[in-house]
Amino acid sequence: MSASEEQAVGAQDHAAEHHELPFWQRYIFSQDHKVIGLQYAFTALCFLLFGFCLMLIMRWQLAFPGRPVPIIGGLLGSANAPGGIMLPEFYNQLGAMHGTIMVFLAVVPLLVGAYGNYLVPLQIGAPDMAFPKLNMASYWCYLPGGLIMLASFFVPGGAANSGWTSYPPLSNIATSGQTWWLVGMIFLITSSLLGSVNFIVTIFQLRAEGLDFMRLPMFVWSQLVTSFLLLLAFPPLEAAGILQLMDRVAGTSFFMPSGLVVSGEVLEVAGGGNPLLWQHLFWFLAHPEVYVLILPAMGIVAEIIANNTRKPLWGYRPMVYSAVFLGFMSFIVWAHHMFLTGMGTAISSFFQTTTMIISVPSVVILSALLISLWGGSIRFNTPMLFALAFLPMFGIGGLTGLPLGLAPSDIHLHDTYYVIGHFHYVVAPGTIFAIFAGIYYWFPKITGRQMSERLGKLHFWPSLIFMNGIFMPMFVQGLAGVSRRLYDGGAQYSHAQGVLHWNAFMSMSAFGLLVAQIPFIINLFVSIRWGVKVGSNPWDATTLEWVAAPSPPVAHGNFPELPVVTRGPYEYSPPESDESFLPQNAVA
Amino acid sequence: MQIPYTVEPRPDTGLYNAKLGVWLFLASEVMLFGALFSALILLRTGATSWPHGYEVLNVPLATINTMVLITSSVSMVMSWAALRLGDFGKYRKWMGLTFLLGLIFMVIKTIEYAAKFEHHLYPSHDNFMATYFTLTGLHGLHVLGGMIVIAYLLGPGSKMWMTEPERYTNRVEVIGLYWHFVDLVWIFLFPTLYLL
Amino acid sequence: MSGHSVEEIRRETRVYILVFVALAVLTLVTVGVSYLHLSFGAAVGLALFIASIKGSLVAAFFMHLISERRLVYAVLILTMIFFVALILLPLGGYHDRLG
Amino acid sequence: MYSILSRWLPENAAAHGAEIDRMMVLMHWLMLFLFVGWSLYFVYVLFRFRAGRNAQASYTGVKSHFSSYLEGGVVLAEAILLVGFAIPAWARWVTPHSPDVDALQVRVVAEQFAWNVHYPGPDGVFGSVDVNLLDAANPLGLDRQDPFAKDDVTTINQLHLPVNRPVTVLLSSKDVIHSFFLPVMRVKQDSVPGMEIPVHFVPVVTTPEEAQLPGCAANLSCWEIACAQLCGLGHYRMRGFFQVHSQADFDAWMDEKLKKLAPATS
Ligand code: HEA
Ligand code: HEA
Ligand code: CUA
Ligand SMILES: [Cu+2]
Repeated sequence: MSASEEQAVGAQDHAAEHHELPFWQRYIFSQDHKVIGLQYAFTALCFLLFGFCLMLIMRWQLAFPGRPVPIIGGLLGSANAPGGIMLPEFYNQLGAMHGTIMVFLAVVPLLVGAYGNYLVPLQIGAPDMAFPKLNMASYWCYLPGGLIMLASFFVPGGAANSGWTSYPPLSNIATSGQTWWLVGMIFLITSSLLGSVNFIVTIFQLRAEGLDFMRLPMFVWSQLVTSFLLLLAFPPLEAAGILQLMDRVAGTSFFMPSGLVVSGEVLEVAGGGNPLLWQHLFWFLAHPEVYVLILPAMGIVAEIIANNTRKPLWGYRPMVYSAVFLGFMSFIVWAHHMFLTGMGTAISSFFQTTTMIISVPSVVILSALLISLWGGSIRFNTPMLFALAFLPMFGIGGLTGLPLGLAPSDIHLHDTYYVIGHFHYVVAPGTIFAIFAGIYYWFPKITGRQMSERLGKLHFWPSLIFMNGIFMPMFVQGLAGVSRRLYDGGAQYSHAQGVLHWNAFMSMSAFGLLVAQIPFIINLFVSIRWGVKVGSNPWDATTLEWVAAPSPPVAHGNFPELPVVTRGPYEYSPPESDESFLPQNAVA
Repeated sequence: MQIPYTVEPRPDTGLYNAKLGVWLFLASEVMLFGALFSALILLRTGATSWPHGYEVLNVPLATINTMVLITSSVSMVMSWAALRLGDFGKYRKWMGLTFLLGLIFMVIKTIEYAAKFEHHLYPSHDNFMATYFTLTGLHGLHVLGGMIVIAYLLGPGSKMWMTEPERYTNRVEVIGLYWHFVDLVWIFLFPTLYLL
Repeated sequence: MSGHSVEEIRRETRVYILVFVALAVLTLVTVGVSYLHLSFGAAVGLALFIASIKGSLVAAFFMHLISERRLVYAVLILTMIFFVALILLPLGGYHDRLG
Repeated sequence: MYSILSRWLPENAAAHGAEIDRMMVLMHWLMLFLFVGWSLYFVYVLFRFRAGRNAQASYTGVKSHFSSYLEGGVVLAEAILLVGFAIPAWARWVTPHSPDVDALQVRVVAEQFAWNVHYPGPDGVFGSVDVNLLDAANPLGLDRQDPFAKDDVTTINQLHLPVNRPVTVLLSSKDVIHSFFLPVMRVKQDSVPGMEIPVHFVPVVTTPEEAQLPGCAANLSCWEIACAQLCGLGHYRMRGFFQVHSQADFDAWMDEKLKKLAPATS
């Protein structure tokens, strides 16, 4: 269709034109950011559930070492769990895959692939992402990457079993699942590069008229910073992945020092490599990656808090600057994961200092969010409950990062359950709660219907309790010195005896958490068809996705006409107006 | 609805979408090769012995290849200039030449590799050979990728010149930026691997 | 792009040829220097120095960075900072380690 | 706070341990202070500004600069902890014992899934090792032909040290990365293949009777070496024993070992 014809058609019913798209172009190989966002959302939620289930199997073993896994024990296969009793090899596979799946296949795809894709164009008043084809390609790199990871459970020796960190030489000599892991990662990295280029270009180039940077919603800012992190931090892991692939497939020794002796046999490799090289390259990604896990979550929470306190965010500018500074600093703290690899004073001082510095912007953002509550007229709907719970939960996770960031206290705490507790508080009751908050909040935008508040609260309260039930005792165990990644949860160790009884408690909480998700899953699917119908702006929000587009937004192009922005993102309860809120595109 | 700024630059950034996109992509490529250089430096610093590149590798052949790649960069910019002057015929000649030079580069590379294999020098031989094969191999893949895009632009992609000449010119500029970057990487690879 | 006159483009192409000549000469210089077998430090310094000049020429003229927009500069500066960190910090860790 | 944390922390039997524990305590005070302070505020605000009670939100919200002072305070506290405690403590931790003191040197070589301990013996010099001599009976590959090796004592999974004598553990690994963790010593150090990393500490408390082998094994009250880094399927059981003796007991133990050695070398 030529440009002039297009215009002629555009004047008529726009939607009619797109009904001609066959099913597979509309839903499978779609180039519409909204459909791609939903594809990401659905796939990633499945992975989230799957990652959780892997952990439940592990938690069974931790609570009751050596007892057959109930119900599914027989399905695990005799190579993994003869008689339903899990083998250590299998425990390690589950652990590595839980970490990998949660981080790379569930949470980041949800935050960036799903939320970012769906919301960024809508919030900046753009008809779509800048490169719709790349966007599609990004999803279609993600899915195979994920499937390769899943398939690796079925190769001889099973899936990768060297932790999500894949430290060589262990990962170099591991079974073939590790090769699959590496190939899967290369797919995922490609997907994320395509995505991040797309986001940055979209945010810089496609902002609606009048939407300058200090009028961007916090969520868009968080996506912008996140995209830069992904863009610049992932390639070094890709490089590391290529090197490890070479080590495993072509017999090189990038990570293999000379003179290795494995099970009494001298290893036949050239040697001369450096195992710490991998750690540098891995953490060069993986530290920024943890901020990829938290920044969009903070963005979601900021949107919801502004909306439900009915007042502007307090300290918008400091929050923006903090997010940018956080992103920048996150590139130069990575070796705080490596204090105990034999670091001298100079370099450890550098990394301790940067780590302490990077905690400051987090404190600023969190304080700003907390102070935003003051003077509000707070509505406690389900999205707000999850968003509020995020604050203290992230607080606990963040604060427990501090003793880890000081090298001397990290001596005792490194690689214990204290670390596991630290980061789960940030990612599970932190980020996952933000994800839940976002689902409840934007569901009406996607479907035109609201999710049930009653089921929502039934989801929230047990989840909050069980999350703490799982992760709080981890600090206790960590202080006692219980190492992570122990197949029997530390049952062999004397120093673990005093805190061992917590394992059963934590596992029970984990099973409780699973049960607590049932109302959510029911709510989600039932509301798609039977939820209460609502207007295009049920929360009386100000940002463009609510005020300039119908719910659901126009199939191709989002907006009936492109909005023109006249004011900041959070003009709630404006003093100079009688309205209770002013949409971003309201005429002055 | 049409996506804005696919052809004309956005006033405040001064860029059209694809140009910003390719620069971002190149930034990520800088980090990719940066990590590999970092690995090279670290391994060499820690190595008990490390051969001088010129003792093991074929410097004359690599010098020729450097020349080939530099020439291909010039032919690439020349093709873009021709296109901006509206001379599609000349553009095709320059771009065809670029493709050809890419091909020559790959052929020489193959000869080089074959010679190494003949002497039983594989990546597993030592870390010097490992870095040599990994870095030049990855660089070769980039050349190959560029050649595929060039072939597309000269072949089926060239139809766009008839309908949207500006956009087509932009595409050539963008692939040009990529191609020069690949040249730039080689400019650093060549001395670090072959001459030091 | 469309803003450039035919005259300007012609002038640019002459610059391209000059750059090409410079690159070719510098390539020969690096190769030539490598036959002098300088001390390792000097050889590295010189080789990287020449490579940087060549790289700058390519970036400045072929990639016309010299007349690029601020946003592109910003992206590249950011990248260079992290690039340097990625090279230097692991090396620093290597030199400042126990044992 | 120490009394709170120490409910869970293992006992401390090393000279530098108190310093680490103090850092942990100070840090947790800071964390607790921030968390409790914010939580009180949080709960109050949720109650005070709920929609039912406060129907009209305030556009400006908080005007005071209190939070800036608070943030300044956090920065200051972190800076003090960092510069005043963490960096000097780390510097002390990595500094070798002064050459004046007669530090005991022990090699510890990790492998999947055991700790090989190598004492230089009375001559104070480690005998040379060679990977080609490795076998089940000689997991270190010690070259007994080497004169320095004749008096070398080796054990598996048992680390015995005299009290109050500075010790330097020279840590290395045969295969993958392990992490040498002595909870009661506040010692943890990754053992990285291809590197030999020294760890310096001074045990100041002798292992109490009930934490000594063999009795402790039965009632699970031993002092132990734990492996803190995932190293394969046996990571969870890569457990060693660790005992601090009085100098006399240590000498007796060492003599015992040397006596056993004598027939083998003659
Ligand atoms: C989203 C993820 C996320 C986030 C945000 C963080 C944030 C931080 N992390 Fe964490 N970290 C991880 C994920 C994350 N981390 C993971 C996954 C690992 C382990 C990886 C592995 O080994 O497998 C890890 C490990 C890890 C280590 C290595 C530990 C070890 O292995 O020994 C260290 C050490 O410095 C560290 C430090 C920090 C610090 C200082 C912060 C700071 O940024 C935190 C700053 C925040 C605050 C200081 C909170 C402010 C609080 C308030 C203002 C009070 C509010 C109170 C109420 C609301 C009531 N982290
Ligand atoms: C984003 C990251 C993330 C998240 C969210 C989680 C979530 C959880 N993690 Fe995990 N974890 C890691 C990242 C994460 N983890 C990493 C990196 C490691 C280290 C691995 C290693 O050692 O290498 C680890 C390790 C780890 C361990 C330590 C294992 C060991 O050291 O041996 C444990 C132990 O309990 C654990 C438990 C849990 C639990 C109970 C949850 C729960 O919070 C999970 C809660 C999940 C849900 C509530 C999902 C609900 C899903 C739905 C509702 C979907 C609905 C679906 C549809 C509608 C289709 N994790
Ligand atoms: Cu050895 Cu874990
Ligand atoms: Cu980190």
